[in-house]
Order: sequence, then C-alpha cells, then structure tokens
Amino acid sequence: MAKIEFLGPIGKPPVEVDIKNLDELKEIFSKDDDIKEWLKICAVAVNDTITKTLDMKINPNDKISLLPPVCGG
Amino acid sequence: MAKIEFLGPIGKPPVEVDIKNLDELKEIFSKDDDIKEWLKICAVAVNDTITKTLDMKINPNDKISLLPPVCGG
Amino acid sequence: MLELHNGSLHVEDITARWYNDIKAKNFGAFIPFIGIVRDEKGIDGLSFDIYEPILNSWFDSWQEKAKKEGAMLLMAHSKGDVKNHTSSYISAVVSPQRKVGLRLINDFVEDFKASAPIWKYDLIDGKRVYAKERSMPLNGAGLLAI
Amino acid sequence: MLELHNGSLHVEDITARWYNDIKAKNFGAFIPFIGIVRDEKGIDGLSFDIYEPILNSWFDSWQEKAKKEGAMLLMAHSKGDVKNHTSSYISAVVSPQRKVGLRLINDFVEDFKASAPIWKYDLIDGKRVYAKERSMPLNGAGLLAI
Repeated sequence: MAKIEFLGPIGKPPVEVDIKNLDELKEIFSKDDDIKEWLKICAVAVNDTITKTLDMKINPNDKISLLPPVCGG
Repeated sequence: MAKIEFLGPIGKPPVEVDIKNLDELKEIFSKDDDIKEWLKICAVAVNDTITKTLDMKINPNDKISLLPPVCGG
Repeated sequence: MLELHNGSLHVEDITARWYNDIKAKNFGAFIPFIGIVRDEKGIDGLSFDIYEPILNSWFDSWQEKAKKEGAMLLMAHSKGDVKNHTSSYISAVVSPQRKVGLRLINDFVEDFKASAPIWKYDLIDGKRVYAKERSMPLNGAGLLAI
Repeated sequence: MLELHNGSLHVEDITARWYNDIKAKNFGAFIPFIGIVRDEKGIDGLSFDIYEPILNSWFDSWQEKAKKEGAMLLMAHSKGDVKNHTSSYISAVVSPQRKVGLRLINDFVEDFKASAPIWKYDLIDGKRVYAKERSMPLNGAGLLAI
C-alpha cells in the first residue's frame, strides 16, 4: 500500500491506498469532498520528488505527499 | 585665491590660484607635467560638488578638488 | 549549510558564527538576507511548518548551482512560532565576486519564496491561521485536480 | 547612517548593533553586504583614503532615494589599513519589502563602487600602492584634460 501524506495546513492524517499510478489516486480523491479544494492548489511528490505526470507508476511502500501553497521566510 | 586640493593617490600638496573659471585652471595645469596624466582621469569638484562644465565661474575662497579614479569597498 | 531552529532565530549569533566560519576563506563578499516578522494585521507573530526532505533537496540543488560560480549558500529557518519583531529566516551568499553574490542572493531568495516547502500561519489570539492569501502554489500544483 | 572607522570593521558588533536598532521598526528585511579583504597577489591588506564631504553628500542622496521607497540605508567603511581576511566595508538596506530591498542593495553597492570618493591601496611590504587598475574614473572625469 502506498502512503499518502497531507502536508502543512491540510491537517488530515496520512492514509494508505492500493494504487498503481497517480490517475487511480485522482479517482479515489474524486469521492472525497474534504480534499477536492486542496487538489486544485496542491503539488504532488512521490518519494519526495515533485512530479508533473499522472501516469507515474506507484509501487507499494511509495510515499506520496500533497504540498499546498508555500510561503517561507 | 581659490584653493586646489589633489585628493587620494595624487599625493601633491594643495595650491592656491587666482582664476575666474575652470578654463583658466586648465591653462595653468597645461604647464605642469606632474599633473597632466592625472587630469585625463580626474573628476573636478567645486566646493564639494562635481562639475562637468569648464565655464563654471570660480570665486575667491572656492575650493576645487581633483578626484582620481575610485575603488571603495 | 541549512539549519532549522525551533522558534525565533538568534540573528546575531548565527550571522557572527557564519562570518567567523567564512572570513578566512577568501570569499570577498558575505551577503545575508535577514527576514524579520512584521507587526501587521493584528498578528502576534508567525508560525511555520517545514517539510524537511524536499527542503533539503531544494537547498542542495541551489548549493550545487552556487558552487559552479565559486560561491556558497547558508540558510537558517525557524520551525514553529516566531513572535513579531524577531527573525524567522536568514539566507546568505558568500562569493569571491560582488556581482555574482548580489545576483545569487536575489535569485536564491526569490526561488526560496516560490519553491521552499514551508507553510506559514498567522498567530492570532493564540491560534494558527494558514496564510493562504500570501502563499504560492508550487510549480506543478493542480496535478490531481478534478 | 554612515559611519567611518579607523582600520578593520568589527563586523559582528556593527551588524548586531544595526539589527537591534531596526528590528522593532517593522521593516521586514535587513540585508547587509559585507566586504572582506581577500588575500591575493601577495598583498598584506588594503588601505583607504576617503574624501568625506562628497562621500556624505553621495550617501545622503541615496538615503533620500531609499526613503521614497520606504527603505533605509546603513553603511560603514574603513579608513587607513585593513588586513587580509578582515572587513573594510558594510552596506545594508532595511526595507518593508523583500523585492525593493534586494533591488536597492544591488543598485546601492554598484553605485558605491562607481561613485564613492574612496581610494584603495594595496599594502605590499609595508607600502601603499594605489590600486589604479581596479579603480574607476568618476562620472565627469577628464574635464581638465589637455
């Protein structure tokens, strides 16, 4: 199972999902009204590297992170 | 008499000259081989304001400064 | 070098330590950028969450970039609460060349604002309020948008 | 504020003093540029002459410019001898806005190099040698050239 972390202000505990790619994650999230608004503005990292493609293959034990808009400093 | 100061590395003591404008100062300096090379690269200030015009009127008690190339910091 | 501190940064200590570390290394220019929390909009301060794995790799890639120009980067950032009129952020460039240094500190701080995985909250009446309006979506944001 | 010091600058003291002066003034960004004498070409250090009246008016005109953008400038410079690996020059901007501050420190330091009436000498075997090759003629130079 891949682990999904919701970083910073999203304030949602991690969940585990059984997916083969990010497209499947998008499908799962489409049923989650809590997270929909965040998805529009969040970047996605797989194993701590931000990815820009939905067909990225996801392995069991992968870590997927949702990163909302940032403001350091 | 106007006072001429030679700043920084020129290393020449001040002199007093009787002139009505900077053109006359140029005339006086044209006879001074020591200062000729410096004149090419020096800016000129009258009473601590850099001037760009030779026909500037000079009054008695004016201070004229020759400023060679700079390198602060 | 990247260092994270709990709460406000001790600016004098950090910058003095950095200066003493680098002064004999023949760099020529040391340019810290120090961010200080402003008292505005009735906040008591700011608070920060940091995602360290991505912050570290972001910083490392900038360090590589700086190294290619003979320069070096230093950074300190606060985690947690930082009161008004104290510092939460210092970035510094050390460079043999003034122009390289000035360009790098500008570009590094700008990219920090756009790319560092750090989340800011206003502290208002003891509560953390996400500074959403001042935050920037990361490059690649919206990938999972429905 | 412009301050001139005999010999090397005490960087930690000066920057700490400035930081403590400005931290409660709600500026947001404090950006010092610190110049450190490099050990190169066999020099023991640098030495400086300064023409203070014109330095002061140059600095005042920059301070006015900064003020119009809500910012403030600070500067310290050495007179006389400054050994390798010590500092001869600090300029700093304090600004409410990051971008204004970063632009100002760049433009201020660049214009300082071109316009401040300061003369630099290499210290070689106890002698002062004018750093002519690294020096820049002031705007208006050559007025009296024959």
